[in-house]
Amino acid sequence: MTSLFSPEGLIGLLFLVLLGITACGALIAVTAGRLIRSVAGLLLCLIGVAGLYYFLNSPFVALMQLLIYVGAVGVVIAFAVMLAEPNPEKQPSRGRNPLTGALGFLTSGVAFTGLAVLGLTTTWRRHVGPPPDGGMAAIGQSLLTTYSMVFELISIVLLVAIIGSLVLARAGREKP
Amino acid sequence: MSVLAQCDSKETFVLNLGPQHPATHGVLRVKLTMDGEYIRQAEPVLGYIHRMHEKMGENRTWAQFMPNTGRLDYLSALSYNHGYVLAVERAAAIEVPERAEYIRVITVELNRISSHLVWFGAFILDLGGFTPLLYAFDDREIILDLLQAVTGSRLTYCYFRFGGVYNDIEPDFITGTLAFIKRLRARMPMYHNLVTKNIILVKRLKDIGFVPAEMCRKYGATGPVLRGAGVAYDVRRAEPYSVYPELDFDIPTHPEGDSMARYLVRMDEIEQSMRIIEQACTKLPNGPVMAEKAPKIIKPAKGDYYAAVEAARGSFGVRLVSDGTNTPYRLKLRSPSYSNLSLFGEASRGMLLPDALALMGSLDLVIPEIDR
Amino acid sequence: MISQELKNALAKLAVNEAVVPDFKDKGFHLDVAVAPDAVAPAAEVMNLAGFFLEAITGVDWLAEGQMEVVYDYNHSISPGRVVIRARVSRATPELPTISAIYPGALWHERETHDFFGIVFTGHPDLKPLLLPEDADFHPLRKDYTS
Amino acid sequence: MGKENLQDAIVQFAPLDKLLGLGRANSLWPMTFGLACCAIEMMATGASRFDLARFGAEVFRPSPRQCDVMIVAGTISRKMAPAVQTLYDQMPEPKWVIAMGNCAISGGPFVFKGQYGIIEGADKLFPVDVYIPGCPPRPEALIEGILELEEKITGSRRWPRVEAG
Amino acid sequence: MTLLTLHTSLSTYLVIAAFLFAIGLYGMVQRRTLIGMLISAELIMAGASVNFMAFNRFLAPNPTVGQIFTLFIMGIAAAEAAITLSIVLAVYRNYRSIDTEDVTDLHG
Amino acid sequence: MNPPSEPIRLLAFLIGLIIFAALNAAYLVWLERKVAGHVQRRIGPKEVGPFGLLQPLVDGIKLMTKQILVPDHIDPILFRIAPPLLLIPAVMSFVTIPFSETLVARDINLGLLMIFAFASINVLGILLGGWGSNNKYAVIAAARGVSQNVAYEIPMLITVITMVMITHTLNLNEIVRQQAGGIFNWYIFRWSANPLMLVSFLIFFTCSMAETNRAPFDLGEAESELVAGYHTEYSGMGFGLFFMGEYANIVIGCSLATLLFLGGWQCPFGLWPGVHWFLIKLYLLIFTVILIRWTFPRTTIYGLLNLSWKILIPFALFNLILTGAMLKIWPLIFP
Amino acid sequence: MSGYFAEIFSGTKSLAIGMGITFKYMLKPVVTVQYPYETLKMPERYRGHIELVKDPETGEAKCIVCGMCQRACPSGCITVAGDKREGEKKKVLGKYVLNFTTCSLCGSCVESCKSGAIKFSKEYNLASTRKEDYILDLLQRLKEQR
Repeated sequence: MTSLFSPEGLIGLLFLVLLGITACGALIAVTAGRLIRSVAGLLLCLIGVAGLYYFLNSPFVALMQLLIYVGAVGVVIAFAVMLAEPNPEKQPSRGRNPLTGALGFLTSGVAFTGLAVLGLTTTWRRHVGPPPDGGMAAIGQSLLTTYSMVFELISIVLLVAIIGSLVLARAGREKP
Repeated sequence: MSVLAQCDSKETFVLNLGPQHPATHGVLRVKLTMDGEYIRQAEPVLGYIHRMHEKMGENRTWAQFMPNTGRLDYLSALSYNHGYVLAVERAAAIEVPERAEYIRVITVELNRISSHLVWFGAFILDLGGFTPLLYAFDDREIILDLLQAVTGSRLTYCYFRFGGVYNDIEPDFITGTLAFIKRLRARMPMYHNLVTKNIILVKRLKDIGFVPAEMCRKYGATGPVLRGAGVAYDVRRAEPYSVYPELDFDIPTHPEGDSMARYLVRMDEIEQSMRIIEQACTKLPNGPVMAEKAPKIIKPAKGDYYAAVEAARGSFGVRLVSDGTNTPYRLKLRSPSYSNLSLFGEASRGMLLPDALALMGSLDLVIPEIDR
Repeated sequence: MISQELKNALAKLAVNEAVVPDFKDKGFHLDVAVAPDAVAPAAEVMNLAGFFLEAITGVDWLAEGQMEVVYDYNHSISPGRVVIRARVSRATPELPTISAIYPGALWHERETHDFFGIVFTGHPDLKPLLLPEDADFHPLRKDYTS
Repeated sequence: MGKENLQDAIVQFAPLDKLLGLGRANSLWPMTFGLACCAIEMMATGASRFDLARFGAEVFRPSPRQCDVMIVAGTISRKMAPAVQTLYDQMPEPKWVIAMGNCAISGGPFVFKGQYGIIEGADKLFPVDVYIPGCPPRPEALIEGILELEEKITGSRRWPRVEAG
Repeated sequence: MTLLTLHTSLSTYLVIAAFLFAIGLYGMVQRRTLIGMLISAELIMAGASVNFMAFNRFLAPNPTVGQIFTLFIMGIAAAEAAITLSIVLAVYRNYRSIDTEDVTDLHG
Repeated sequence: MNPPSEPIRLLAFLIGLIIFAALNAAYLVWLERKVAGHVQRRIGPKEVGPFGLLQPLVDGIKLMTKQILVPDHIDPILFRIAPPLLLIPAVMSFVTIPFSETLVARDINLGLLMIFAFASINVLGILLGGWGSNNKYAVIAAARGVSQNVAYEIPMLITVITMVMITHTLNLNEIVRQQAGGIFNWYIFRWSANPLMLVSFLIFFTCSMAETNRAPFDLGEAESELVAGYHTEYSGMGFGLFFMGEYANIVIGCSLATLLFLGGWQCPFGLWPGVHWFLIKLYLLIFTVILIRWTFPRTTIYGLLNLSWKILIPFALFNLILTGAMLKIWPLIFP
Repeated sequence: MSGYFAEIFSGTKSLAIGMGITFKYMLKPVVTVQYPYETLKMPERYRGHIELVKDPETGEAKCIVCGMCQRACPSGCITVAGDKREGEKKKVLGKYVLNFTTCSLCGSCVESCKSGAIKFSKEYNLASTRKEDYILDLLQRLKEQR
């Protein structure tokens, strides 16, 4: 039993806090009435996930998560909300279909239980040896060797995405 | 509908600039119908500082209206003093001694410089630069000291009288004025280096806010706005009054019609005013400063009278209707900013908000003069 | 100054002879009184001659039971002040607008409406300009008391 | 602007009042708010010659939410009065008002029998703490007004009094 | 295994990943606006990423493969967000709504 | 005695950093007001304490005891979390900044990346604050702030990548160590790495000013257009936190410029490195930032985006390519 | 292309020149007159509120209660009243109240005063927490001067 006040205990506590943040953020993200709040929830959740990555020995990915997800994707989504959020007063009045709600709850419940049970009961073939060092060098190496093709492809995807979104957003824009 | 959603190109939203807004220099309200940051329609809403000057004119004697003229346009109060006394002198056929005329010209031109300095500072303040304002105020304080020594007030002068001026100037005033002009001459390059040539300012003013000559004509805009569109109309030359015909000065014009042109016209006008003052100081004759024959109680003959002067913002006109009594029957003040602002709606259409504010700043508005 | 052609054109619209006052005494070069419905044609004439509109104002002649509307024109290249005036009865003060010719007249006419209650027919938007939006009084009428 | 939820200040201890007074008195942020002629003198007061900044009062905030003192500099017309009132209401407590110039004190030279356009004094709209007469007052008078207000807040005057002569 | 050493165990990560995935799924079904669905999709992807990272840390023989996949997911997410933003804009412009049910009307 | 354990050391540093950030914000405001005063040939705060040094204190007291007005029409949650969201990442970024070789809260290998990761979060503070205020001016300001931040992040990151290519590390302390030995080893003058190093520095500096919404790029709070910008509705300490966050960001921007280009804690003559050199350089840069604010008018939003897309990004990209080429070519010429 | 670089260059140069100017001015001495410690001298003609002039012979106010100032004042802020005293031909000043809050400092009163009985004071820094302080009883003030 680790003491709460030992360094290890503090780290454990921090982890619990992160878990809480992640879970709460996710819950807010799907249940909040106003879209902007669910964006805030999503961001909270993503920050939590970044923390989890840090615990998984990859600070690089954690920081990238902050930089890309929170800083870029989050801002883009928040921006989209600002551009097009329907009237907050209007939203709750629209009745949800109870059947959809039940169905959603059921599906997700089944998925969660299934996955959790699967994760907890499977005997994973443990990797022997030291955990990955999380350094950038290894990631860089593999990006430019083994996964260079994927790397190139993702840049093409991004390029296409940029061009596509430009085209989409530009259409119908007339100068006043 | 969310606020930004309304910015979408098919839908617009209304942005209220003012009545208390840092850019409107007082209490102007501009109802902007915006399309994103583009202006679809701009409608100035006036009257927030309507002070009933014309009504007061009908309630007071001719002389008692004098202090009001100083409060119409507090930045160049003396020009307004001048316009009013010119009109009444014309109506009552009062001759003004030459020395008084020269004193009027010197003080009015000093006041014009101080007005342009405030405009300069406030304009740059609109564009986000703070320091030039204080440099301009620094110079302006000296003018105010000079004028205060003569007139007793700093801002809302009530110095001119029918037939002359309130009191004579002292010799210090002339030396002080000449010293000030020397100083300002030396400072002008600094202003140009700090502000006029600044790339950010050039980018913000050049080719922004076109007010072509034809638009000025349609709306009756005068003064630097018109001269910034290339028309050399200046009441001082067009309908010479006072001793301006005896003084040598140019009418600066810039044909581009953009905000930069109006800016440059005013900067050049400061130089021209300095020239006028220098000449007037050397030509200043001796003699009385009040007409001896000026009647104590003014009762102009029945009829209409009009007098115009070139105020710092354009042509200021006073239309008097006298019924032969000691109070005006009707007193109409034609204020330049009123006409200059009326074109804002058309000129700003399709502009971006910051550009429209640069345009508004370059019109040089003084709201009490518009609302009267 | 004022060209002969302009004088002739205005003379056609005038109700009585145009006055050519001494500029030094009066401060304007030509004074033309026209009928209320000739205001717009007169403005058209002035517009073609390249004049700009300085101001529009009203005068309330209570004793005569009339309202006068005064249009001040000026020219920026060859200066010359022309005054065009029209009188309407106090009971039904109505005049056609000239804002289609001079958009600058929009505000001047609104202001005149504010102060005198003179209605400019055809004006797109005669709501109060200088007075509060809900103002229903006309303070520069001579019989106005607050 | 609708009604607003008011919350009390974070710190509120009676013995600290003096310190709070000192803090507030020396950090009077005025609103960028000019109505007429006096506004130019207000600007002149902030300018180099008079330098309102010496008293920590040069932080002219454009938003009423961040201001402590409203300097009513100029004539309040009837059309403007609701807007001025709103600005006053939007300021958070503690707030003060300085009526600068005769117009703001009583309508000034624009009061006459049968006037239809102005409010005869800012104190008709909200309580005024300091009155500065003049048409317009000199910048020194505005500084004096600020000092007067500081005296009102702290209860004592730190600066020498100047006898005009 | 105590509460404070949860971070050393693979199962924790798997459970939280499953949770994120499930809740994203729930949101997918529940939400009716494009942006709401995008948010749910991001949650699902976050779940997948956590899984990858966890396997990478505890199981993978090649210590970078999971991280690389996570990075790729980020790239995809960025592209997705950009595209969605522009679709939202376009849809909004045409239908004045971002509600998916309102967009079924194809007549424009 | 054992050295204090890592969490405790970190905690001590965190507290120190928060105090440092707060004091910095307070006294930078004082400095700003003083410099502004003297630039404008007036005195600035003077009456409160010697040289007006207590001015920030009384301002703080006032702001803290000011009633917090929460307008009706706002979003209460967003409205409240926005100011801390701006301030906390800024304080967190301080963690990796090496004030001297040893005076660093946490000397992590990814320091540079970490600062950018946190810096990208504070945009959210502006966005949510402006949005939460539900005020037209604030919303426009927030939208402007975000587009500005996004636009300037690109040239900034490209420049930083250039620097990383040259230095081969993301560790800030290591970058500074590479600049030992006098002024000509500072990266700003390291012509051999890239002849356009000065341009890189200017790009970086410009971008960091734009990222922190400093004049002439302070469009988010353009007084003459948008009243007080995204903090229009904030009163009392909410506004105070925004203010502090902003100044903390300025300090971080200038610190990074110092560390990357101006040799951090290295002495210009190659002797006695230490924290004082870092602070001197840092405050000189901050002074420049302040002077710039009080000299120039404000740009417009499209002027700003033009600057980024038409000038800074092309130059930064060219720089990147040039650096890459140099890295490959130099070893060939001087094996 | 060359224009592009030229613009960048000249722009940067203009910015540098601007900063040079502000930096130079920063090192110059300040021009502030520190008001409560230092004061500016008001010029001879400075217009504060008006003040009664003492007759050096009698020690009384010079005012002859002609009421000219009261009539000349545009905003009617002067109230003069005289007492008719036994044995004296002229009226004696009994009350001279200036409502400074509506004064416009135009100087009409001083100008209209034939007997030179009023002058401008040099009070330039009035400020008070009470509005009533500016209803000035000038006669009282004159007595207090004694």
